[in-house]
Amino acid sequence: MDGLNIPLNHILLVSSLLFSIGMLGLMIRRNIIFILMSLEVMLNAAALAFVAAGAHWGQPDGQVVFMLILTVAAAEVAVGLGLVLQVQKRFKTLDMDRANRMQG
Amino acid sequence: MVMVNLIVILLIGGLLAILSERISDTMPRKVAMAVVLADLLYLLICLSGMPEITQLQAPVANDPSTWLMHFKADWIPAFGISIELALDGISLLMVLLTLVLGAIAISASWTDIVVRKGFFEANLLWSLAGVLGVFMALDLMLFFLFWEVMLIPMYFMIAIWGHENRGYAAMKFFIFTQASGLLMLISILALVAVNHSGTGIWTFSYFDLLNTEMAERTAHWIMLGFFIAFVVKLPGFPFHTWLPDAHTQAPTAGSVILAGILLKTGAYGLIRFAVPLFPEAALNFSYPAMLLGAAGVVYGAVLAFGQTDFKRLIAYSSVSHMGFVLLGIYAWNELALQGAVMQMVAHGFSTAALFMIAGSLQERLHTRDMREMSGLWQQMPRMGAVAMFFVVASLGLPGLGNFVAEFLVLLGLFQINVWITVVAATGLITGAAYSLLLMQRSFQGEVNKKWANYGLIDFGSREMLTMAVMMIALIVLGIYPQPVLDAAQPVLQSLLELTASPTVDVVEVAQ
Amino acid sequence: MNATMFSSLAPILILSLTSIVLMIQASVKRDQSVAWVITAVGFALTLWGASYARDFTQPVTILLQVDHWSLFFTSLITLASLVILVLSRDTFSPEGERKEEYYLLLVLSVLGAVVLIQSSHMVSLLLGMELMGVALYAMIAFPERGQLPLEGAIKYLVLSACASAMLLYGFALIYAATGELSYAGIGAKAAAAFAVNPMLIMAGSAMVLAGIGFKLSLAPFHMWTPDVYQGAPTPVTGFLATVSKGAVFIALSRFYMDGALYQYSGLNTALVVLAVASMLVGNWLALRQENIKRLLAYSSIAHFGYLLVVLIALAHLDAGLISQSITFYLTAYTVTTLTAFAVVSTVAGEDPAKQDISAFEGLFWHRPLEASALTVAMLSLAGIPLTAGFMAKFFVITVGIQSDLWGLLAVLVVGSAVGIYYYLRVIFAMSKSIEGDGQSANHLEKLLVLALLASILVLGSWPQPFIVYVGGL
Amino acid sequence: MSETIWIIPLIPLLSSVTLMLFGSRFKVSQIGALGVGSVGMAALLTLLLAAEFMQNQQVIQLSLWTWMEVAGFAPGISFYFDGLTLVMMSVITGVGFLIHLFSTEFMEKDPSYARYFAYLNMFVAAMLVLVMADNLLLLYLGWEGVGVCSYLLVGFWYQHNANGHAARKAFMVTRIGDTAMALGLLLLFTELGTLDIQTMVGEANQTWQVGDTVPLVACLLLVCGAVGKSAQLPLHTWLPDAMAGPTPVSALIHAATMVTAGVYLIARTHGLFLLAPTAMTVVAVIGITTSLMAAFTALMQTDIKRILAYSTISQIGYMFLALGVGAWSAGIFHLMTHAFFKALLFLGSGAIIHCLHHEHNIFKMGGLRTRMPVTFWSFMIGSAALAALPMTSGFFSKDQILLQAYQLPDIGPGLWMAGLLGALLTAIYSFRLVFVVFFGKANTEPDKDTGWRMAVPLSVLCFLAMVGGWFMIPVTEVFPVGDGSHPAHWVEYVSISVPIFGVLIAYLIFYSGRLKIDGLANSGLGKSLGQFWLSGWGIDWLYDRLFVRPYYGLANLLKGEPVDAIYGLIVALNQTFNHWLSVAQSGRMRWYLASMVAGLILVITLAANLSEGVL
Repeated sequence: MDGLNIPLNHILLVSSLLFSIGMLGLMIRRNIIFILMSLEVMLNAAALAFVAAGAHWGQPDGQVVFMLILTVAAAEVAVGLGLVLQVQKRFKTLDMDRANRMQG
Repeated sequence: MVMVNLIVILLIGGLLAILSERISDTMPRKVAMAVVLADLLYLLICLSGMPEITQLQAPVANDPSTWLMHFKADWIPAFGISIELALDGISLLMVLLTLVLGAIAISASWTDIVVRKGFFEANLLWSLAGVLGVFMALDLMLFFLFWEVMLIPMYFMIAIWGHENRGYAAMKFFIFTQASGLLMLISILALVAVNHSGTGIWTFSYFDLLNTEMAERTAHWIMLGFFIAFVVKLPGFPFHTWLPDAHTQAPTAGSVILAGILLKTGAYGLIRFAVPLFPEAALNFSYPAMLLGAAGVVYGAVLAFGQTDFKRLIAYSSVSHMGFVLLGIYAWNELALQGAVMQMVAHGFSTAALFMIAGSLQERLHTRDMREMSGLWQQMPRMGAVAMFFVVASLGLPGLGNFVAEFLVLLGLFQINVWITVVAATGLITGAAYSLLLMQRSFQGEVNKKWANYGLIDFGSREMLTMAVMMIALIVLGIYPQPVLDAAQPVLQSLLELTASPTVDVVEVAQ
Repeated sequence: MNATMFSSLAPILILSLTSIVLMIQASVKRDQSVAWVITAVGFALTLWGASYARDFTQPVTILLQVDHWSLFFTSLITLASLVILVLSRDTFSPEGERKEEYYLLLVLSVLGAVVLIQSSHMVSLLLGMELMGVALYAMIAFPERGQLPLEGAIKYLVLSACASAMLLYGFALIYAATGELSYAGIGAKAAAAFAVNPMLIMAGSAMVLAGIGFKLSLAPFHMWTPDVYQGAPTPVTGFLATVSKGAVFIALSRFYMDGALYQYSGLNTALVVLAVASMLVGNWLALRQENIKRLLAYSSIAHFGYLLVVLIALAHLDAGLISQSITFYLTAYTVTTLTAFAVVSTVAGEDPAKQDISAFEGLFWHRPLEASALTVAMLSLAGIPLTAGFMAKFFVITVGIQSDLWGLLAVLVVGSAVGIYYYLRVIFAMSKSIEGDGQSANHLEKLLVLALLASILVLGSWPQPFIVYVGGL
Repeated sequence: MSETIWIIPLIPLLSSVTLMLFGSRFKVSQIGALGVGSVGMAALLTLLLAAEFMQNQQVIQLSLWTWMEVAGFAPGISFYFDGLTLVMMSVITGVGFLIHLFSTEFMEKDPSYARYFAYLNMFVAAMLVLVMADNLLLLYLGWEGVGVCSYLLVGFWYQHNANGHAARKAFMVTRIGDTAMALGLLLLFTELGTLDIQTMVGEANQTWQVGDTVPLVACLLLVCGAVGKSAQLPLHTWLPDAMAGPTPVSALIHAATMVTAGVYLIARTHGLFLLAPTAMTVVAVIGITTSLMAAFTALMQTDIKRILAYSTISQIGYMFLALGVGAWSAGIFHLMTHAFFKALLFLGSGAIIHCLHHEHNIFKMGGLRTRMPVTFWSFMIGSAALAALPMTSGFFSKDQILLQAYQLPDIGPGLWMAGLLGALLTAIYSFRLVFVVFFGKANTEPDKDTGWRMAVPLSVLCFLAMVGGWFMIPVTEVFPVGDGSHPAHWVEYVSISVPIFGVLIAYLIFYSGRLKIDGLANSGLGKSLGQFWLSGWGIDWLYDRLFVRPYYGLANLLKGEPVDAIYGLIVALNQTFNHWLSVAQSGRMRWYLASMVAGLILVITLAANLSEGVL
């Protein structure tokens, strides 16, 4: 609308970059905390895309979904951190590569 | 209703057999025997009450009202699936064979099975019920259901009471038959779908599907699905490899049912479904099918010759013999078809008997390895004599049922293709080779000292009675096969008329 | 919103109410048996609610679509949850663990599943899926001891969150392309959006597919499945396998149908590849698996591969037969899988050592009921006639044939043939003649197993009433 | 009588079945009485039948029931009786009866006495069916039936592996011929629509011209069967081994009756052969070649029974020669006289073996002339007949054959000369046998002489072997009559004198020792030739390498079921996939993530592949 008029594609590009960074982080990080952080990045990439799309279409829906995503991310991370505590307690490590009791 | 009752009696009999084990240890086998004999008796009584039985009327293949019996009830009307059973001459022959061999199998299990007798007899009865269903079902879905379900009790019989390598054998048997069954399922559904798209009606009834119009290519592929399923069961080369393992590992009664009856369902399926449903496609395919048959005859015979395991040898002989059935069916003329039907019946008896002998030997010697036998005639002359009888039967001695069968197949086949006939005829030579080798290695030859003090017991009266039934059956089939031929004739006649088509070229006999 | 809408939301409302009651109960006086009863009553009422809502089928706001189909599945997953509830009572960790929260989580998860089933909008889908998922993480990690549940939970959490991110991003792209968030809206605008920028909508749909594919454990998004199945307490695994997957599949089919995505050949190709990969990978992985829970995990991968065939056929057939097939398949699958997990749960409990196939040896002779049930369940999974699984496969093949999907059918045959092997292995192990202890489950569980067994057989041998019923949905 | 001829085969059959079922409960004397009595009864009935036939010359056709009826193929269980049948039946029941009687003493000590007579009776029944059959299928039944009985009797003493081997060899080799014959049956039915011999021949004459291919093929296939059963080249190898059976069995089956079934078959279907002159030539050539080959071989054998076996092969070769040159009745005549003298010789050798502790080697015998007079005279008469010395039965029959062979255009004289050579050899080896066994010094002491049950059959057969040549066999109605011309007298004289010359040679070498052949025999060529003849011209060796071993090798090679390897491959493939995928299930979350990402990329790539666009 008024002010900055950034094309949708550019924002989508940024958000996809963010998404990729998050994915990459997931794949290369071994520490569970960093993994959770990468997840946040990915979710936020989606959120960004929503906001941008909402702006593009001139609808509030994008921002509504953004709020929802924040909630979801919070819920995921809340449960996630709870589990992290338990992981530290029971596995004595936060390295997810060592948490591989089950395979085959 | 009679046909439903026949099956239900066996199903309930199975439950009774399980329950009766609580009364006494020997009760299940008696119950099972009583149930099968009652079933047989019931069928005979019902038949004797029918005027047609004396003069089997010619059934029109696609008109169920002309059949001996017909029963139809809704099952899954949403898809036009019904419980449709019907009986004509060929089904009747197969049903009778099933019940008689069923009784024989129970006799074979009399002392062979020592653990969980109730469950064993139940499985036996249930597999008989399944086979009866296969022989009588004329709704394709119902047929498929029986086709698959009869394997489960059979699987248990092999897996629980089988010999040393039972797990492998049972698994192989099941996977071969199920995988091919899936192909048949797809074929059935495809056929129904084609019919549906043509007529707008969902129906699985054989009678409705008989004249389904379809493109040649479609028919060809659908037919192949049926063909493979039936040939696996037959078993035809090169789908036979489950059979030696299953036969060898199964308990005696299991082998009897497998070889005597279960294999016949494959042949029955070919005659009843694979060819009539797709006359042109099937007969265009007759040349490869006959080649497979001939290959089976030769290959089975050569492999039988190389075996050292008594039961394995017989198993391969079945491959060889069923090759004749395949040849007979795909020669598709009355002579050859009659031969195939005859072979189904005769092979049922001769092989069942040989398996019983093998089982008796295993029970006594605890081995099936012929290298450890030799000279058993000395101690068990009755068994030896009986074995000799069935060995010469299986090598096709004129005067016994198998000869009539093989000769008719060859005779019919000769009119279709001379060279395949020649190849198949070598089966008579190689058949003699392995049959006699079997005799030589087990009952003849130098007396093996190992068994001298083993206290081997010759056949007793129960066993002799069982054997006598089969011997008499084979002799009667051999010198007066006409009742069997008469029973099958009208059916085959109508099938031939049904499939008679100008586009099918009959290969002229080479001058 | 009007009054009838509340009526049509009856199941959701009842479930929400149940969760509140449970929370209050837990804060007033902790008693897990009371919580159990409350949950059971809640589920029973939900069932009633689902039938009650049948008279009020309508779209409820833009978010939810209450129709007979979704209500049927609401009932189905509620029933399944009841089964899980029964199994959960005694089986896992009887010593000291307080399970009030577990029941609460269960109710919440079911609530999420119901929302998911009824969703007709991306937001409700997201809400339902996350509600169901987050509760599930906690349920998986519920046992206080042991590393396996925790490992399963953390893996599921991370991977699931990743999948959610994919899903969301996909939605964002679709939204960017169409400006719509409801399925119907997407369906209406997709064609135009496709014409403008096909890449955007296709990439978005593909990402949604990937996200949902994860939840359905379609290959190559399947790798979490065995670990989570094995790690989770057995009733939770059962829940995951039936309720969670079933609900997600319904959501997928709704999205796919209402969004009219079946008309894009690229997406169809992607689905075909996923289906083929799932059918093959699932069956191959299960081939020599020793742990029965992992085996069932792999089997479920294959089964959703089979089911995908039906969805693919959407491009060729009208929706009637398709939705009928999906309904039948999922019902049969749910009943069968529940039976299997019920038996595993009562026989093996939570002891990893007892979950090996070899631990089931001789089961036929000392626990005939459970062994028979597991046998029938295995046969049903293998698709042997007279079982529900056969009729399910019957539907799939019929649909496949009518849409000329011969390649997929060929893979289905290969997969099923491989499948027979490992299903039979279980049966064979059970039939071995080994004497074992004659310990038995409690009567409730026995009754449950019996009922499940009966329903597999009834669905398989007399499916006509059910087919007619499903046809009328 | 004409309505009840079916009783004749039925009697021995019933007796056989009775012995099989209840033999173990009977006393030895009862078994003997039943076994011999049944055949005796059959012989008696045959005699009555013969008497009737001699009066009215009535051909009997009798159908009991239709065996099977399928699509126009309706062979019956039906019998046909004419002069040829009568000759065969007389030989079977008559000689059979004598041999049965002989057996009662010969087999007395055997524990399986009942089994022996059961088999032997069964054989007689099957053989009777063979010769009485009205159609080729029933004939085939008898044909195979006698084959099985032969198998059972050759391997009668099953405890020795060698016997079992011989029995199987006998069955297998003949089975090869039988299968060819079965194919012949298939061809004949397909072409002519019937297997009833009389109708068929009639049809054949309507359908075909002389020299057509189809009758030629059909005849050659029938010849294959005949060659197998009658132990002619190239399927003769079983017969010498078949001597493993009890000697009376050799006499009955492998000399007098079964082995001549081939001759009977060709004679019975001569109507077909007349349409295929080439086939007849083949028969003649096979006959004469076999005859010479076997005669040379017999010259070198040391086993008394093997000598006789090769001699049998050789004599049947003469019969084939007769058939091949169209001397049908001469062939059958020789069949009959041969049955007499060869049964006599075999029984005689049986007596020797019986009294000499189962000694078979002729060079370990010697000097038996005085010790076993009955046997000696049997042998003298038998050998004389075999060598076709004038006035013996063999003389008349063989003379007829040679003279008719001479008259054949083109190859006739050649056949005649070869036949003469055979006759010379026959005389030499048969008298070699006599001189070695009965003259010279005794090497083994007999522990007994023959009892009456052995002596009576020997004597009766002696009589028949002497006078059999004067019998007129009633086959003039059966076969086409020759032109009655005779060759030049010198031919006849030469034919007569050659055997005498042969006996002389045998006398010089093996009795007086005037003619020394050691030098010749020990020379390199002589040795290898001798070895070659001894081994039966190396045919066994050749077959072993050509057929038997390759078949065993093939069976061995395939034993492991190569087809299963295909399925094994499928299984292995599945296992490999399973292995790879299982390894992928490493339990590492990051790896799982990687898979998901890969999947994502895959799905996006596929979905974004827009080449196909909207469906």
